[in-house]
Amino acid sequence: MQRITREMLTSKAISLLNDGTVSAVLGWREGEFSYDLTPSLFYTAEDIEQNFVFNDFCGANFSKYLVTKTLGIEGKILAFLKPCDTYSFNQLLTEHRIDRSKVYVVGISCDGMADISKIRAITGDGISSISCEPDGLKVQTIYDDEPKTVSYEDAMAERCICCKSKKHVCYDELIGEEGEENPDCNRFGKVAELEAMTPDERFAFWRGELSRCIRCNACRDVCPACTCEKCVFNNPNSGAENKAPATSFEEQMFHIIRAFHVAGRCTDCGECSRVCPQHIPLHLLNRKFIKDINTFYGEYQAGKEVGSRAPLVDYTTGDLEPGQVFEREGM
Amino acid sequence: MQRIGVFVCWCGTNIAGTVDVKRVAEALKNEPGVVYSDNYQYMCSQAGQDMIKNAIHEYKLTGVVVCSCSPRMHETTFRKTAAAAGLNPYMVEIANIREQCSWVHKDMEAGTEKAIILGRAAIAKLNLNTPLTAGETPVTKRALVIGGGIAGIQTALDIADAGFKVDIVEKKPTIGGKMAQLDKTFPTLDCAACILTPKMVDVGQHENIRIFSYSEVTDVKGFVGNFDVTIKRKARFVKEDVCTGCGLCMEKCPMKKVPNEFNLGLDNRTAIYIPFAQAVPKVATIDPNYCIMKKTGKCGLCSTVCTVGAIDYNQQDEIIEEKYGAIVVATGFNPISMDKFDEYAYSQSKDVVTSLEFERLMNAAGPTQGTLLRPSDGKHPHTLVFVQCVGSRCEACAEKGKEYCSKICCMYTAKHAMLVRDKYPDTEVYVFYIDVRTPGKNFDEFYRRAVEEYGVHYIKGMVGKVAPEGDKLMVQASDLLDNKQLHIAADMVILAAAIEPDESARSLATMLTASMDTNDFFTEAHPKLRPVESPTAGIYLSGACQGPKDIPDTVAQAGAAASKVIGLLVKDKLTGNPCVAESNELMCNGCSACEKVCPYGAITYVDKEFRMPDRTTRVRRVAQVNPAVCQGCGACTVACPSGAMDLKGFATSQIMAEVDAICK
Amino acid sequence: MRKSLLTSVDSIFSKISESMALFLPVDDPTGRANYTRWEEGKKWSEALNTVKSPKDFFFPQVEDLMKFKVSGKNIELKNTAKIDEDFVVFGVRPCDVRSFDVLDNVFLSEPRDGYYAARRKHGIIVSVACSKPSETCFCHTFGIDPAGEYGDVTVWKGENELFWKANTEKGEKVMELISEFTESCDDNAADDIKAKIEKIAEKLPLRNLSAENFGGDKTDEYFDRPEWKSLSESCLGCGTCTFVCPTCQCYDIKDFNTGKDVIRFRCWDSCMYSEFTQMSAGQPRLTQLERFRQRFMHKLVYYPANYDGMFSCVGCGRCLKSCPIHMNIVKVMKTLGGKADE
Amino acid sequence: MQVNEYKPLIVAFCCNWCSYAGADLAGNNRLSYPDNVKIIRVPCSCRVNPMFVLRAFQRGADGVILCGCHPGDCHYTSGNYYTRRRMALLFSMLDYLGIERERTRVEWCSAAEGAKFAQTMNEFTEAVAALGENKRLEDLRCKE
Repeated sequence: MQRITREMLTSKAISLLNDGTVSAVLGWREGEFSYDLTPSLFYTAEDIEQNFVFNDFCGANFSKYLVTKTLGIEGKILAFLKPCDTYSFNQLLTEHRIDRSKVYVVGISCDGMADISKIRAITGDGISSISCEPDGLKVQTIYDDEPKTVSYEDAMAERCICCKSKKHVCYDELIGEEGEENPDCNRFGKVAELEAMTPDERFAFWRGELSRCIRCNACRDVCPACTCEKCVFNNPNSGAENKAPATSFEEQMFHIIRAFHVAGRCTDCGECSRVCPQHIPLHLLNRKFIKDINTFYGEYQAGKEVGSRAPLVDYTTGDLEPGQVFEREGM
Repeated sequence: MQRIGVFVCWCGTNIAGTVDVKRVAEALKNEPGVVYSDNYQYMCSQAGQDMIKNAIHEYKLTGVVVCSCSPRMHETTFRKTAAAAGLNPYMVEIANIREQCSWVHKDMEAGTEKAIILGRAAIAKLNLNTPLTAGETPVTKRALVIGGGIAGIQTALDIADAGFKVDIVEKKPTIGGKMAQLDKTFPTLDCAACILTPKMVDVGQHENIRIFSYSEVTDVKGFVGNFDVTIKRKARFVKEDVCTGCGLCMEKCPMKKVPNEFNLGLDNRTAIYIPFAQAVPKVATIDPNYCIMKKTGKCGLCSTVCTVGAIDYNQQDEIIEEKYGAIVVATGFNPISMDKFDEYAYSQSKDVVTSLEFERLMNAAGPTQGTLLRPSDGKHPHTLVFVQCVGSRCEACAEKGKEYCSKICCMYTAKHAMLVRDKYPDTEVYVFYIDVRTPGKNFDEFYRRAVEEYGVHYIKGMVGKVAPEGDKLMVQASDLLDNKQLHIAADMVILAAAIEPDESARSLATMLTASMDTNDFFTEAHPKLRPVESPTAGIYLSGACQGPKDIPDTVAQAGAAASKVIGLLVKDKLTGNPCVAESNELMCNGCSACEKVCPYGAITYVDKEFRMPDRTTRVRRVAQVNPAVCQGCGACTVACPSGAMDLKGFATSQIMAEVDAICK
Repeated sequence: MRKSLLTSVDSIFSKISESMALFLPVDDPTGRANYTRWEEGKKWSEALNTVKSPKDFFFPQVEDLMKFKVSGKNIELKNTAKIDEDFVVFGVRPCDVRSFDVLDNVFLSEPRDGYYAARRKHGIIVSVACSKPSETCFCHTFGIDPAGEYGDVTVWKGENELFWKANTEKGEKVMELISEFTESCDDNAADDIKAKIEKIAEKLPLRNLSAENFGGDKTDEYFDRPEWKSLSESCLGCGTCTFVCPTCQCYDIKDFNTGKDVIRFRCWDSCMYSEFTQMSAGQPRLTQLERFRQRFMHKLVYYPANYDGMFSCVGCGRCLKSCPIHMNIVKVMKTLGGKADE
Repeated sequence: MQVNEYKPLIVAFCCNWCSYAGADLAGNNRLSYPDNVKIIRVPCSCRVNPMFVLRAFQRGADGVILCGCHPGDCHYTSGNYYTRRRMALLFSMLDYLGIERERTRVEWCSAAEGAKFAQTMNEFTEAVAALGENKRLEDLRCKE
């Protein structure tokens, strides 16, 4: 359960709207069920009071919206950013994609968000309501008379379980307690597991995963690092364009190039995996690059500092040779 | 669709011996875009070139593929041929079927197959070629020389003599640099001042040269032919155009205990000072760190005695901005600090000196008026030990010294030893060395004279320790040739300190976007073929800022840099290499990735208004490539995530077409 | 009606696949079901439905149409599509079966799509009634009965038995093929199951969602509604909804140069993409709002206008589950349709 | 020893200033290497987009090798340093996806190293030949 309450956010949002600090608020709008919130702009106190929601299903990373939403608006947008969102926000500032003066960032502490598919796996389908109670999520389904309780631990999204940091790297104002970085988050555990497999096993693993790709582009379009004016995969002149994974090669290429393009820029927010309708663990590709960068070139966390030089636009004369990649890992 | 002509060269039997050229020409006839295909014994011959020209006219060719030797050999030739026939020279592609085919393969069948594939790749690329025209930019006919040592002086004089305006920026109050501090020069033993000061005067009087002494470059913008440079002229509290350099103020200045940097602190100067008698400009400078008036507001003696009223205690730094077509870096060197070499007791004994300090001690204008006296007690030294390679060639001790050879130490040490023995035959002189390196005209002869005529003791071996004991310096060393330990009670120890680039070089390099090596020496555009140019167009290198050098080499390089600058300034317009990067502004995100990888600083960003597809307008930050600065490496094209950046002549689509054609 | 033991289902699958390809929902390691070709060891998924809809069988995501072989300056044409074998798709839910009607209207009316028609001709659909609908289900909004008879064969799944009913000649053939595993039973044998399904369906949260305010004559009413702005504002334009949708039928035709020949293929396209139907003069719908509106107007207004009031949504709920920002047709209908009631 | 009949297709991207010249030198000195090595000239190894590498595999290459100036000798001063990072990460990723690591290589080869060029190509071709055809990164549409 979030220590931050809806009221803390709505009262902050309304007061900032009323005193003219901001002209719009980027928040979560109520859905049909308890878990299907939609990121949305709120312009009036009335709208906020009626429709603004904050609960354990506010996983969406708002940073990317600020690229476009700050353009067509007079004044500032209030954005509620979780610690992980602030990394993406910083990275976008580094790449000059957002005008900082157009955003009022309210950092909100985060206790980890819930993953509806994990809940569904426990309670079964037909979820009619979910309420966030101190002892867990009370899930009512149409098949049960009594609600089932799912602990926050069991419901927590994978990406939140190995959250790299509860500390905001950017904000104008903070609501809730500031957390700490978590260097022991073991977010590379699964990557290491894959690395330890034989190439054949790895190939089989990824073939199984990537073959499910329907090339819906959700991973790309939700990614806060993918803000290109024109993506190479949409550009007929790029040589990589296609609208469907016509062959296994294209499945591989799409995901390799996508990960490569965000290598050194990916903040590891995990949105790609969250939105994949086929639940392909795409973050494992991004994390491989992050892990390699950390091992080869020293620790680097995209988005930690505005203006930092990404590892792929940097070098040292003593960098390891591509041929040493495998020696070094003792592979 | 292109109309391509394919010309397969036999190169006598060089190609035709392993490649069935007729079959190649025949096979390539059917490739898309090809309207003509033929073969000939020597395409590069006049007859071969005429064949191309005629075909261009006859078949209205829009492009030419020559299957022949390496493009590194004859690409230019065939481009000229095409141009002569009215075709854009960049509509020519070469398939390398000699060096990379016929010469490395023996089997006729395999060679022919490969030649066809290479030809096909060239055709595939050419199908996507577009005519390229090199851009032109005007040239500001003025050069900037940064650093006023012998390198800067020589470069400035040579450029000025050719009729171009030159400004010298020198951070010290006078030009002259290290050479002005030297006593004699090897291997001729002529007096440094005697050959340098006339040049300094020439510079001071040259109508085409301006000297900004006591000044620093603070910002550089622009590119080859069009640099905008900001120069800070530090306040010297003396009006430069009024001061006559009479020196009266120095006589009267009550603050006389300022360490004299010109003599490396071996004696003192006044707070208002002219570094040395032949300084150019010969203008006094007030050292605000010591001036009593500047520090307490009470004194003003110099102002009182100055008959021309040149003193201005309220003078402020002045910022000037000037345009230049070329910039020469001549920032020189310094001996490294001896702090980390305590085994030689440099900090413990005044009688352990560096070679540059020794120069001053031997110099008639130095603190001892040229009489060699020990700094500690002013006594005449009898036993002198020279230690070579102090901090040079330190492979194992990179954190202490430098890995490279400082190049000049062997020769100046021979000079010092010789001079000492010549002036004071009662002295014993030992030189400890790793190797004696004497490549250079008359260098080895010079060194042999030191050993043979002057009886200098050259000992191969390193000094392990110097320990002051009473008024002696106990030198512990090994003689590697005799394989024994030596103990010498010396009166003076002279350390041949390694030299390193001036500390201002690093920040300057950043301003100039000129690259440096790990030792902070400026990198040349090519180590052999372009030794006086920086990879950044319009930036030239003169003297020790590029690497350790002696005076002859420095002067030679200074002249070479000048001639390169003259070669640039003499042009009214610069024609660039048309194979440069180009940003598609509609696709550019403005993320700065390209800017960060560009080694030439060719990419800048502008905020530009765009009409969006939905008919709104939006201001976006987009990259722009300066074609005059871009050298066409293509690093930016890969750094760009959206593919907005492409390289003309080596476009993404062209390379992919080649890949496709090869893998067909 | 015939019945079989639930335990014999693998034998039935085995029997069918002896004579033709059999596809059915199978769980992947992450617990998500997708249609997979049956082979020994593959287990029929318990999941309500597949991530990707079965429209893939008749209107594949990628389909080669023909090849051009270029030799010298000649071009040779080759038809690559080879659709001449029967296949069975087992486990299709009623909503998805209805989606084939939606696609038939488009692809089988003139000009008739030969590729689609051939696949429809050879495809045999075995529907399975929905004994465990999800909260995202709203098929009844479009008049679909989760316990009803759809496809060539309908199957009702009981505790220990499966009840089979052939609805077409093609279906009869399949039933014949597996007759050794089934036995005849009363035509009312599945009524209990049907009643149970109806009872649970009444509890569905979207049970009362109605499409009556939408239809072919409503263009003027909805096109310029201001709510489109807020509905579409957070749409990422990713196209996930269109790719999981069983009724979305837009495609693009492209050429792929393999170096040896050129393959002309078609692949799904999405009206959510900014490059959708791009022409030399640009694209007709310039903003995400327009693209977003197009998708829902098509499903609720334009399609019914063209095909006798039939909606091109079947209420399968896939988009509700997969939209990264949880915007969907239900929210659109409630936002727009609600107002029309007032 | 039985010579492998199978001839892998090798695409070599060579930078204009060092490796392409090194290949020319191999030619000048008549140092042979397999004819299945096909060279594509690029101004600098840093011009090679990972997409080119994948494209080559897609189109039927069995091995892809990048050759550039030795680190520190880049004609453009820093291009090959970027190549080094990009390709280290790309190759590591390909390996992570289970694609044989022996199919990709970066080799620095100067204009003076004709012998090294030929030797590298011989070795690389042999290594790729030992793996057999590229199956894991192939595009079936591009196969006959």
